[in-house]
Amino acid sequence: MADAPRDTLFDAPPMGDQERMVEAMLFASATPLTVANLAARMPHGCDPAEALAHLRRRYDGRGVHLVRVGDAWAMRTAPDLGFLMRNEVVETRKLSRAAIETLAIIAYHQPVTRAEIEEIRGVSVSRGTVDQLIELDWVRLGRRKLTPGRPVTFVVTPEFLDHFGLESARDLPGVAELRAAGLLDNRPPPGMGPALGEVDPDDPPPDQSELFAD
Amino acid sequence: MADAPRDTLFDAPPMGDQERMVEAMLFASATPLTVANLAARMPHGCDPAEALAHLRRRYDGRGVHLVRVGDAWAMRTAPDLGFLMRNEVVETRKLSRAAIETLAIIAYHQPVTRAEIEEIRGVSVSRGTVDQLIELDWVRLGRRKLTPGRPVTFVVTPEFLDHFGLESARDLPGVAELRAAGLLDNRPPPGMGPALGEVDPDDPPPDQSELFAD
Amino acid sequence: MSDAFAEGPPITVAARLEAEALIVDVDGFEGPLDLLLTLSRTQKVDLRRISILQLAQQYLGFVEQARALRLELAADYLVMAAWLAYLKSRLLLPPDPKDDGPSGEDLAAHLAFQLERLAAMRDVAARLMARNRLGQDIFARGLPEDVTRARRVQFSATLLDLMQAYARIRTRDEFRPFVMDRDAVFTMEQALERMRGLIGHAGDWTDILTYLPEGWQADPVRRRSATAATFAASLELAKAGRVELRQSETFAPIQLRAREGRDG
Repeated sequence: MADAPRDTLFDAPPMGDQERMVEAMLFASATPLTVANLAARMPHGCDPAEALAHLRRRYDGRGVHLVRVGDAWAMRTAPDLGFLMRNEVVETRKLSRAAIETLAIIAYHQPVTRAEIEEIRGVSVSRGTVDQLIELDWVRLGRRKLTPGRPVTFVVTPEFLDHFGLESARDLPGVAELRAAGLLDNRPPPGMGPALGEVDPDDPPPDQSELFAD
Repeated sequence: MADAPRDTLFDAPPMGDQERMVEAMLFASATPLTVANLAARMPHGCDPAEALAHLRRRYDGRGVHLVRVGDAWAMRTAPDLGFLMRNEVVETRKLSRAAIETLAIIAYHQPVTRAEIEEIRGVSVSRGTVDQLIELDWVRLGRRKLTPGRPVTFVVTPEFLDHFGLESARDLPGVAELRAAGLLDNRPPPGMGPALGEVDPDDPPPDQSELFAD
Repeated sequence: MSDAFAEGPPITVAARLEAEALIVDVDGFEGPLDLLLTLSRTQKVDLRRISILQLAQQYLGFVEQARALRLELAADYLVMAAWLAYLKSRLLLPPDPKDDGPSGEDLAAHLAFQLERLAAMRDVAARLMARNRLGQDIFARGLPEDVTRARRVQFSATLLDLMQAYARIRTRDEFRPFVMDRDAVFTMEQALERMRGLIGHAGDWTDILTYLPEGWQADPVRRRSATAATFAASLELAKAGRVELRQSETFAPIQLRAREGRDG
């Protein structure tokens, strides 16, 4: 089946198979397909127009419809089920560098105070950054520190673990492990001198025991 | 219909309608959805698991199938029709032999540490190999091993299962035979002390802050 | 590898053909285990019934051949050769009753297991890659439904982003421009400054250690720095002809006195 039996002397496949073919093509295509588009991809002698007619009847009343768009065809979910697709439209934006760094520090050092985050990052952390992480449900308030001033601490949430596919924050690898696994970007940020984690290519990769020598 | 009849006092919709809903949601989504994902969007009292069973039978033998991917479900074109979708083929970077073998070892031996991968392949895992697999979303970090040193482990992801058309890691080709033949056992070399990557067992496992102090 | 040929003595066609019969292309192998697996195939038996003794012989022959051709073998190939030579002797000699280590048979069985396991992983890797794959043979919905109601902004970040962000922060210090942390360093300039002010009063021989500044004597780190700076400054002053230095014997205190006070 891997070879399309195009231009063979054999008969066209049975209509049931032609219907399957049209169904698969319309499903996988990002744009509506014309009869000519379909015919061009199908084995010689097929009749996509007839297959479309069968397919349209088959999907009649289902959760998905075969609809005509200009002179092309596409599959669309039934209009009455639109309410189910409400969550489908999510605009995905990348977290800002400040946010991802703050999140990383909280994950690696939790419970951690704002002052500690600022000390590690070396810059102040705006209120909005932590608020955003809390709103995303990735960070929550932990217990207060027993130090003077009793500052609040931040910890990561189960939603955070879920999003990042972690069983626990303890599963996050240390910097030495990151480097050994080649997960550190070798290009230094602009103006930062020698490359991060760059080593002599002849340097043998560290063995396991070195990996954990912190 | 614009308002989802959630939390109403009415009965759940008939199974035929539930099936349509599940069909529409799975159709609209390019990524697999879990029963919980489906239930969250359906009216109160629905049984998406049963609807899925009906739907799966309905698509049996069609050009598009309902497939299981780990805990989730997705609609996918039938494998025998791949030849029609040449236009849709996503060009993927060719994986190196080392990357392919590393992927197989992670899939069959998961959760597996880097040292174990190296022991099986007999060579060190080069930087970037695991990185590449993580970037492809086929491999992620698993739970740390409870052996001394608490090394990180690697496991395969639902995206891996989806990509290779596997319902679960139990469906990996030949996995039962390999297990029966003892080839998935972690067998330390005879006479060797602790296995590779293990350290002094008296050494207490480092706590989080020590682990990450680089 | 081609360089190795170029540097060696000229090789006759016959010798080269002979060498090729042994496939001495180490570059083609992913480590000694891979090479062993390839060599084991020439035995044409089930891996479970392979003769490890014969395999060790083949491997050692390969290494010999590579040496004769002056090919540079990576260290791990040589380590494996040494280990196989040892294994060979264990398999050939009667067991030493005083030795409680693993027997030659145990070691050979484990090597056979490793080879079988690697072969099995190779095999399943190939089977895995030959499966119908998403985006190649099986396809997802080409046009995920775009329903424009209830637009929600979702922020995304991957685990890789998170780990790289953390690594970036934690390694930032390693890569800042090199600056000495100066709070424990007493510079020679500071020592010179200090001593210039004091030597005018030093008509007699005095131990240079008495010139150490206040607060730099207790902490060993600070004391070391101040001592070094003071010593260097003393040499500098002696060179300028302003002081004389003496030391009665090795490791004895170094003493200093002003020349001006005496001469002038």
